[in-house]
Amino acid sequence: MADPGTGADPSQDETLFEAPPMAEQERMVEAVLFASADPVTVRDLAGRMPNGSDPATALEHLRRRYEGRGVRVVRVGEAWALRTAPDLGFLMQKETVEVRKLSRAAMETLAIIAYHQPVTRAEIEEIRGVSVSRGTIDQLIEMGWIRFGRRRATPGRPVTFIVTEAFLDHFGLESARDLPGLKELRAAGLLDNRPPPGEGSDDADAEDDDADQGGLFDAE
Amino acid sequence: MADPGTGADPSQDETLFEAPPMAEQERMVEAVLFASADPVTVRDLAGRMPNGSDPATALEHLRRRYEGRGVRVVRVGEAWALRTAPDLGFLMQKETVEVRKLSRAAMETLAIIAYHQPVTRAEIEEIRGVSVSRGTIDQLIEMGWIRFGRRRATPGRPVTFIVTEAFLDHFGLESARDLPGLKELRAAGLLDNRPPPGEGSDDADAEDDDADQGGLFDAE
Amino acid sequence: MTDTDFSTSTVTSVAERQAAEALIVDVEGFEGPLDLLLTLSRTQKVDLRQISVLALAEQYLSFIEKARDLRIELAADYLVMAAWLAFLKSRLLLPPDPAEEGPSGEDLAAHLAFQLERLQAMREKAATLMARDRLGRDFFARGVTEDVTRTRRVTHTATLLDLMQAYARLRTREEFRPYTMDRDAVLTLEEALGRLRPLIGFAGEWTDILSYLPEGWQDDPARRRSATASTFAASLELVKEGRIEMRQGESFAPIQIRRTEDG
Repeated sequence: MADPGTGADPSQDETLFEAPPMAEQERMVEAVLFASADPVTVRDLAGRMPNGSDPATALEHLRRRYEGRGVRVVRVGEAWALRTAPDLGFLMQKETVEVRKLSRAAMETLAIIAYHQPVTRAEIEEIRGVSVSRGTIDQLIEMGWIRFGRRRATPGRPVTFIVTEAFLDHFGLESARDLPGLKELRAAGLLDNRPPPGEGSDDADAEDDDADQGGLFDAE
Repeated sequence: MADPGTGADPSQDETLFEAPPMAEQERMVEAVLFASADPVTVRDLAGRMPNGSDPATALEHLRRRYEGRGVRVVRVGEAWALRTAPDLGFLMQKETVEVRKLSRAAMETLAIIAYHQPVTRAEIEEIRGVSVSRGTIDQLIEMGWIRFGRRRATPGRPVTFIVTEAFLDHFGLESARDLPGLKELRAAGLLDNRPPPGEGSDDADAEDDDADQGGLFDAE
Repeated sequence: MTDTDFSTSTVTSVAERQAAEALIVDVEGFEGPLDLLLTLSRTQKVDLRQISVLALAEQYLSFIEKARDLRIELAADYLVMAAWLAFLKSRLLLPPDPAEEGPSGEDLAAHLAFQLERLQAMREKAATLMARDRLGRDFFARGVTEDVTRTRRVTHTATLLDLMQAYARLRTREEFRPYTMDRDAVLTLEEALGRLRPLIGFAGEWTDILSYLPEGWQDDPARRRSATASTFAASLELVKEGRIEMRQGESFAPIQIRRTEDG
């Protein structure tokens, strides 16, 4: 809060009559357009900025400043917004990836593989208490989080599953042995008796998980 | 860029032609950073931009261009992001998110993890002189500010905790080395793992950990 | 650390006493003995590096004493600290016994001072952190992420927390399973009655009640026992209703039933 960046002292200017210098007003418009989720009207800008400000002029300065840049000031109906320059749209294609939370079945299967690897499909089913659908294993393999380990030297020589480097990478682990044990989970308060969020109605919550998506890490 | 807005296929250009001029690369970095709410790594930038691009240099140009503006290019660990200038926070009441208020215990635990990382639960308790309640660690993990680090190579291989990139982002830190007063604390010996007199010797690894300290957010 | 000036604690001023009493009212507010010690240390009004650990130990002990007088319940760790400080005090006051093992009183006092200073430092840093410009409060991320969507690819993700919780849920499922009786080897009285009622009309002759057991319940011992007991109880019920008669030749002989004339 201390450093206003341009040396101008806005706290002075905020007093009743004198509006901040235009360069300062331009900064304000820039910050508001940047942070706002929706296009912002001139009226809304005026409402936020110190008395006597001239948001329309500041907007015009800002629009010109962004000409030819990677981002533009565009008009959306009666309001204004910052948008990526259309010729750079190809850079944004990664932005369109839709991230979904892993289903509960997949999550549990993955957890069992991580904690018990190498582990056979029968062992996974034994621990989960239900059969593991083919799609679940396929999905985890496709995501690159698990792969086939060596075959178990028991009758039938069943294949085993283990987690991959990509898995360790994603979860920020040095090795699967770094996963905290039950005791530590409990000590960290991750194991108390309350049901996990979204639980309650058996497996019907696979979809609900989507709603939880970002929620875990949102500040509330 | 001739007319990539339409059907031009950038993937063709990538292999056949030289990298775009630096001014163009700067536009690209600008567009990508604008499009993302989360910090973007140089590596990710490189992955999106045409072959032969130099996103690090483009970033540096961009950072200077935005100096003193309403929006700034900031470094968050190994990644970069655009953030509004802190002195303009007063314009953003609408966008303000209510951050869950942390208890004193949670704040202290967070500070201890940040300054002593990687740190075990037992060490946190030793510093606070009181046991860490179950919900505290849980809450910090859920807020995305701490995570499990590698296990300590001491008997019992206890898990350690470290702060995350989201922590750096939230508190406007470039890296864990930029924690306020870190150097002074270290010089005063207050970050030493000093065993109580009469015990000790099993703390041989305390030194190693110090070496790791800043390394968490280094590129590997 | 070596000063042995404990006059401050023996001659307690009125102000200090009031301060200590204010502390007592607030005892719930402390986060453990170290926190309490840190607060007490402020009454010495010196830098933590110059603090008199001996005087601090005295302050702490008299605080605990007062709390006892007022019958305030103190958690065990406060008492453990009190015992340790009493020990430390004796180490600091008595001339060192060369035969004695272990660290000196000065070493122990120095470590306590270090702990206090470290806790104080962490507390200050916590406050500094919280007072920083913060994302979503003082500075802001892009409010809207660009949506130039043409290709939509779905990926799945999960956090380490999800993974651990999934595992924890699996491994502790047994602990949380609601208790239910395993009932598949139990034939209830209602079931036996329901079965017996329609059959009894045909029992003109004396018939062993065991022949009324449901199919498949004769072989497994657990099921046979349950079915026998409930069929017997059901028979008694029907006798009471006057529907059937019941007889047994001698102890452990087969129990037989037949319908009554008007049943």
